[in-house]
Amino acid sequence: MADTAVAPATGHDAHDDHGAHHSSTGLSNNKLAMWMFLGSECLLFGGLISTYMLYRGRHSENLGPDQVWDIPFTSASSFVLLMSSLTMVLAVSSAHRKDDRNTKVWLMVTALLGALFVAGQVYEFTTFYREGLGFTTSLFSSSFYTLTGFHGVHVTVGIIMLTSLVGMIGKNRVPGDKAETVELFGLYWHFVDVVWILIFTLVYLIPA
Amino acid sequence: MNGHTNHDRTIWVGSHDAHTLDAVSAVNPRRRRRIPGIAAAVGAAIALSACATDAPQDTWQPAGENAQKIHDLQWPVFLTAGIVGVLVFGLLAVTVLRFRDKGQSMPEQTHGKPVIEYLFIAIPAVILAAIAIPTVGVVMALADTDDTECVINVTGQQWWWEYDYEVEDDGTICGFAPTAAEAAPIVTSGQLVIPADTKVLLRGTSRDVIHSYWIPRLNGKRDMVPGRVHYLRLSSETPGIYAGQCTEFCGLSHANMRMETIVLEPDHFQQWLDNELEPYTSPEEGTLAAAGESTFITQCSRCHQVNGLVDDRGTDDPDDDTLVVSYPDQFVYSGAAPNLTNLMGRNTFAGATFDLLTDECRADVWEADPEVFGERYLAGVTEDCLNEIELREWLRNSPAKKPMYADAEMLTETDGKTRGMPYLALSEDQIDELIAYLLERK
Amino acid sequence: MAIIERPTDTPAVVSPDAAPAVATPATSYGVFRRPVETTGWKSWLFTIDHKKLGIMYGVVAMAFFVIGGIEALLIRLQLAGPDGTVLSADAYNQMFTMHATTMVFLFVMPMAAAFANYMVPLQIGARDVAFPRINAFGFWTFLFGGLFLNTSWILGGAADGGWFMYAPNSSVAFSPTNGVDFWALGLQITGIASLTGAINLIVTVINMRAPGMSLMKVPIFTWMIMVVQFLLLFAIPVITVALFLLMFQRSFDATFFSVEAGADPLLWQHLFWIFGHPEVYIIVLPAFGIVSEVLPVFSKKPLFGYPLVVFSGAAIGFVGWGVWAHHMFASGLGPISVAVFSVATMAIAIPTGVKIINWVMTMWGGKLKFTVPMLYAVGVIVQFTIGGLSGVTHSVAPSDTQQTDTYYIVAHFHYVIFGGAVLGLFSGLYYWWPKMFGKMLNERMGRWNFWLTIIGMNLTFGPMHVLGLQGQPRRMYVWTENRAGDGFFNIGFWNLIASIGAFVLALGVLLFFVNIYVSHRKGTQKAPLDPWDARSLEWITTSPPKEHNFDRTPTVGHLDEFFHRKYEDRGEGDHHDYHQVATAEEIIAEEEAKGDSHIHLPSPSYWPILLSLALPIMAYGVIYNIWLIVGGAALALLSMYGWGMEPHTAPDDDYDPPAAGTELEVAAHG
Amino acid sequence: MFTTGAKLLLGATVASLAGTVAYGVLAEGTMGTIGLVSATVALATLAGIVIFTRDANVFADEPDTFDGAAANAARPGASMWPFALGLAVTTMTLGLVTYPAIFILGAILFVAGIAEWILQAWSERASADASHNAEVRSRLAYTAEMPVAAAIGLGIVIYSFSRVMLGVPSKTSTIVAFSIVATIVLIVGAIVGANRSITAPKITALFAVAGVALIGGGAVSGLNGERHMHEYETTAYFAEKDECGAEKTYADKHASQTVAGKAGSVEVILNPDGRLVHRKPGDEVDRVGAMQLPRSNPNNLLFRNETNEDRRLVIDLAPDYEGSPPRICSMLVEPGGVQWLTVNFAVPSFAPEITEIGGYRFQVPGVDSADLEVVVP
Repeated sequence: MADTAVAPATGHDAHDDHGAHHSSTGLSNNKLAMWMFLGSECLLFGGLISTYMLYRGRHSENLGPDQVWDIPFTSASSFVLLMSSLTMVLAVSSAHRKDDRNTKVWLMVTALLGALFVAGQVYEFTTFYREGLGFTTSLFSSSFYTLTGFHGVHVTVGIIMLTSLVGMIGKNRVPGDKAETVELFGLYWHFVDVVWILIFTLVYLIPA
Repeated sequence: MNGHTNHDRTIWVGSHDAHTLDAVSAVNPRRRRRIPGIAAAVGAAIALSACATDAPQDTWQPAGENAQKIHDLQWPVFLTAGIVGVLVFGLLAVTVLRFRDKGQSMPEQTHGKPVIEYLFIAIPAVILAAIAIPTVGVVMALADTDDTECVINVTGQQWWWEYDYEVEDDGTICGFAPTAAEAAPIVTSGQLVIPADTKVLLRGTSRDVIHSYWIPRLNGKRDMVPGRVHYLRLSSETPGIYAGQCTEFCGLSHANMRMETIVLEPDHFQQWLDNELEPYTSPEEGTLAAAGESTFITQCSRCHQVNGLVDDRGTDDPDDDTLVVSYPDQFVYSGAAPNLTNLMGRNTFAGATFDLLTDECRADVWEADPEVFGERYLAGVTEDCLNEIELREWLRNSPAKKPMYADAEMLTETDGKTRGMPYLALSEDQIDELIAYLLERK
Repeated sequence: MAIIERPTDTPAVVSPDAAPAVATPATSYGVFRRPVETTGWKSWLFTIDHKKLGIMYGVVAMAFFVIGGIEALLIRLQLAGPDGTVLSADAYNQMFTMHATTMVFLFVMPMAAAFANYMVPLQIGARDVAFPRINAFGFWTFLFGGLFLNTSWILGGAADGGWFMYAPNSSVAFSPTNGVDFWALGLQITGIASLTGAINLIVTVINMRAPGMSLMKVPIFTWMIMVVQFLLLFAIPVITVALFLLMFQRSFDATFFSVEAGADPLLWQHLFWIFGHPEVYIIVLPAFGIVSEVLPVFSKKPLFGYPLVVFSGAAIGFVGWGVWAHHMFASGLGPISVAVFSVATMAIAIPTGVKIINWVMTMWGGKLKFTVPMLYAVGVIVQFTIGGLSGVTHSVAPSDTQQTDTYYIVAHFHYVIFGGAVLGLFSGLYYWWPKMFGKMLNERMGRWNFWLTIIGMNLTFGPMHVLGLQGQPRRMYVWTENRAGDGFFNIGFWNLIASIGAFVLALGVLLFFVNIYVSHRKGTQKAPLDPWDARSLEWITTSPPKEHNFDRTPTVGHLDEFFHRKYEDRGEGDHHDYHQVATAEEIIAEEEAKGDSHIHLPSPSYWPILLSLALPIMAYGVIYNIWLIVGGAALALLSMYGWGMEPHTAPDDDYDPPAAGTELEVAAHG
Repeated sequence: MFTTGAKLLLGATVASLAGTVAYGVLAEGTMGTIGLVSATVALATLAGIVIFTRDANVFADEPDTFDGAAANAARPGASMWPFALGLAVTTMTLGLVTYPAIFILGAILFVAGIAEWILQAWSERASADASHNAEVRSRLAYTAEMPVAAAIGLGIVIYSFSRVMLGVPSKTSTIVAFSIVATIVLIVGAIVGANRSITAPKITALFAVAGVALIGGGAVSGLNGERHMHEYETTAYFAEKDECGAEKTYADKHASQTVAGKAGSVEVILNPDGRLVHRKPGDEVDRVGAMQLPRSNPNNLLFRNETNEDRRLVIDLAPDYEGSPPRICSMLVEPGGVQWLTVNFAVPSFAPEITEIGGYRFQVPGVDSADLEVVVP
């Protein structure tokens, strides 16, 4: 999504200045596109969650969800991910204040918290695997790993984007509006967090 | 077309006039009429064809209760659709004829009249509501299974159907008590035999992929999905053969997965039932058929079950016979092969794809009047009527006759199990023996 | 080129003789230079110009149309007589699977994308789409995805499970070749293309409209394209999930569709049709848009009930989400679901009917000129109405259990897709050809083209209604005389007619290509600026448009802006008297004169095509070797970062020669 | 006067020498030593030649300089890549005689070194302006360096930390460790954010220390191995041990009781009077007689417990039949609960081995009246 928009068609010399975007709606193209993308992502996770909900009870003689969950641990890691949303907000507000230093700091903290979350997921998966729940063990396990795995990949991609953004801000190579770019990454990050809350509630908390 | 082309002038004159295409607008008006004309022709063709031929799977010739319900619902819909079509095309034709460019002045630049627009929303809405109400009623009526009189299990697999008749709690099968033998489940394939005037409930599933059971003249189709049990009501008053075909794409030989439903008068059905339950009799010693029995045991019985067949080879003690039980799931991926106990009581084989009857004998049975149909069907396949050519070809090399994944080496993903019947490398003598043996299976 | 210095005193319609100035670069970046070519193959490979991309979409889609057509002809040859031997069962199954996949994903959708790409920015008065590089990425991804899909033919056989690819028939045990893997991954790739395209066009339409163009003044084609993009936006992720499950099932031993593990095969059907039904509207709505553009132009009247047509398009889009299970009436859903979906399906006929009636009413009272695009548009009304009415007959669920999976359905959707979408696209081709290429397509040839197509399609698909009602199921590699019925007009007769019709149709389509050749021979004249007396914004520029589309961004006051600039109503009260006050040339010359002098356009880029290239590499990796995935992923990462850090408009010194204000726009085609 | 080529060869020589010594001391084997010594000698010779010829460069003080000479080109900047490349070659050689992992490490270094070197060389030829050249280089280099750096950093954090957590002795302490690390990250972030006197070098140092600590922790945990994790026994395991009794087993802990998508399934119901009944789709009533199920087919059944106690469903299948378990049992199902069960009957019920065990029968341990015959034709 890191494309920079064409200046919308108001076509006067004033708009050659890339900062001054002007569009029919007042929203920047990038932001609108990010919203659209997230809308599409909703259906992606919708499909995955539906698959999981259909198959969560299908493990006739094998491990079921309620046997392997470690709710306290997952709660802790969910909390960490939520905290990262907070630090992301701090990063965005620093970016709006044109405070590059703190933007970088908070982006880095967000990325680290995200990395901790993913590390927690790796830990959790390893535990489940050792306890006998492989990817192909049952329909429940396949759909569980697919759903949470997709989410994990989203977080991982987000972290790589965040760290790269830190690097790009450091080297002053962010094309276009810096604050807006940080904000866009923030949108994505919040979305991934919200999806996790949904997954945590549906998959872990609501008893099967 | 040639008659019209002379009206086409040079495409356009290359001036820079904004209206350069006036030249092409002079078109023969007769051409306009073609569009509705073609539409009308197509409509007429459909109407015509519905009663023009006697296709065995014609959906417009219901012969069963549910098919009739569907038919009673669908023809008014077709009619309505036809009338709407004619009206729309009529309006279009009038428009095209009346308003083509005859040099009139620029029309008013109107964006429409709300009244007309709402009217044109209301009209289809009313028509569709009129269709929707009976539709819902029929959907519910078709799903009603309260008054079932007979349950038969149907199992689809690549590329044939298996039927098994359950023994009810009261010891009857399909409401009929066997005369002589004790009731036991009956397993057949290809041709489903049901009693006339009986509300039969098929309970279907599948062993591999999704198949669909469809006897157009008796009812609509129903997918038979592995892991699920779906049901379908069949019933008819008229004895006869009703043809059908698997309609959910099920792989390589989808086109060769057919089935028939045989409707028999209750008496005839009783006869059929008793015959199916008759104990197995071995062919007479020393006949070709007896040799065929041994060949069958060595070559076929691993997959194909013949109920009551015992293997007495290699033992002198007559009481030490072993019941021959087939284990198709070790050789065939779907886990089943047709039960051949009464093969010659049916008149098709290999997924009802090929006829066991010669063309003449086939016509005798298939085109029989309802009154005589039962007798002719129950006569089974006699030696004179046997379609030996195709049966022989089949035994010689079945995958060549009907495409199947029969080469175990290709099928690493199925643990070497074939899908469909493999090539068995039978000798011509063995084939002779088998045919003699199979001829007695009825 | 990124920066266009347009000398304001010279009208650009008149191409200047002056060759572009050649300057020696002060500095050269060598391999690091951004691509700047405006001619030659590089200008196409690295272009981000929506018009070039649109043309490429069209050309590639046409190529796939031919491939899909050949597949169709082979199918019809096989079925011309009983027990056909042209194709083996296996080949036939691959053929119909790939025919459908090719036509839907590689022809109709990209062909609509071609028009959307080319016309939407022009229709809303924009200089390009919102994200030109993403646009380029979308095209290349589609192309590579399509090629990837078709390489399965030479790599062990194509997919053989039908375009709906029902589980569990798509599992490795039932489809042991790699065909289904190619299919799943290929669709995944083209899905990415569609998704990026959708986001791009939505943002473009919402955000980049010319001043004064409120949403209710947006040309109807653009409107329909926007509805389609929303459908894509929400439908693609659903099929993505399904395809991922399928891929995990086939490549990584997951059990999503293994019944032994307790799976429910209906999961696939639901996921597929939740995507698949909106897909139907994705296919047909662009054509509706085209027809709604063409009819007013040749009726010399505005579109009847424009707001209603817009809303009914949107309504079709919305309701289209609630009817997916009508593809599953025989699948064993409960009677309640069946009844609900049956009624919902009927409801969708209402907005569809609204469109048809509005089209007829647009023509009513007009001044109709039957040019080739108009013929095609009227053809759409007729053929689509037939398809729509046959659709109503099987929205009645009980009736559908007799018709589904028979040739009746084949007939129905070919009337809808060929009669609706494809005829509509041809209408668009004839209508916009002079705009896109500056040459008119030959009208006489076009008429032959049209009539052969119409006759061919009715001969081909008309008899299929009969075949279906007589009980011939779909997807059978042979039919047999045993089940053909008696009499002359039996199944055999209609099959033969359909096969003959297919070749007539093929001939008709062939004529289109001949027409292109004939119309572009040397010596054919340039098309006039406004050959059709058109009404919308895309005609207020040269043909073909300049790279920057408009010299000055037009200001819009009316729905049919161009018409209102050309004509003035001098009547009073109810009396109307339209006078032409300006010609297209005058209007364009005026825009020219007041044009912007310094226009920044985004620069071409290597990254989109590189990123697209990474996708099929990864896909081959999934099938053959994990290291290819790693390599592809590395290329993808590299391209994404290169892309992310590249300014969308290159600094002036990136050019060779640098833009020094001496360059003039030279038409790319002609 | 060390030119680029000389640097490469010298680096390789030194590394090769070190490798030879190390190998000679640590490992025994004449062939390896001979090979490494030869390599060292060869590299040293080449290095000597290159130093002598000064990389074939032409210098300004020589009389026959002309405009096009390489010497007139801008002087290349300092470069670490030749050395890295030398190191890589040696590592690869070392890897060949020792461990493949070392070879792969060397190969990666080699590829990266070559790529970076080429990139640098290209960019230095772009113009005479060094800062401009750096900009040019960064255009391509960053695209590769940034994701690689981000991915490596991320990988280290994720891998090391998950190892640490797996190594922690108990589940509770895992949660504590996790929370502590997260809190530290937050607090440090807050301090750094608030205190502007903390400069970039300090932050870098902080990261370095944290990184080393994490890698160290990960390495230690990795070497110590994971804590023991108890593998859950499944009901299949119990069926094998013939333990499908009425009492609760480990596998029954928290067994799930709901199943989505029930339509189209055959149900086996333990009704309140303790009898097993069955119901198939299309049936309106519960049936008590024998239930017929197709053979060789994965039958998906739902077991529904309508009694007031936890119950499980058990069925004996063909003994010793290849590919099918001798007995299948469900988990303990709570009152009102449902359990999914897939049963595949490989042999018909008339087969001798089945008639011997009295046919197929669904039973419920602890409820004698529950007995449902299954007929498999």
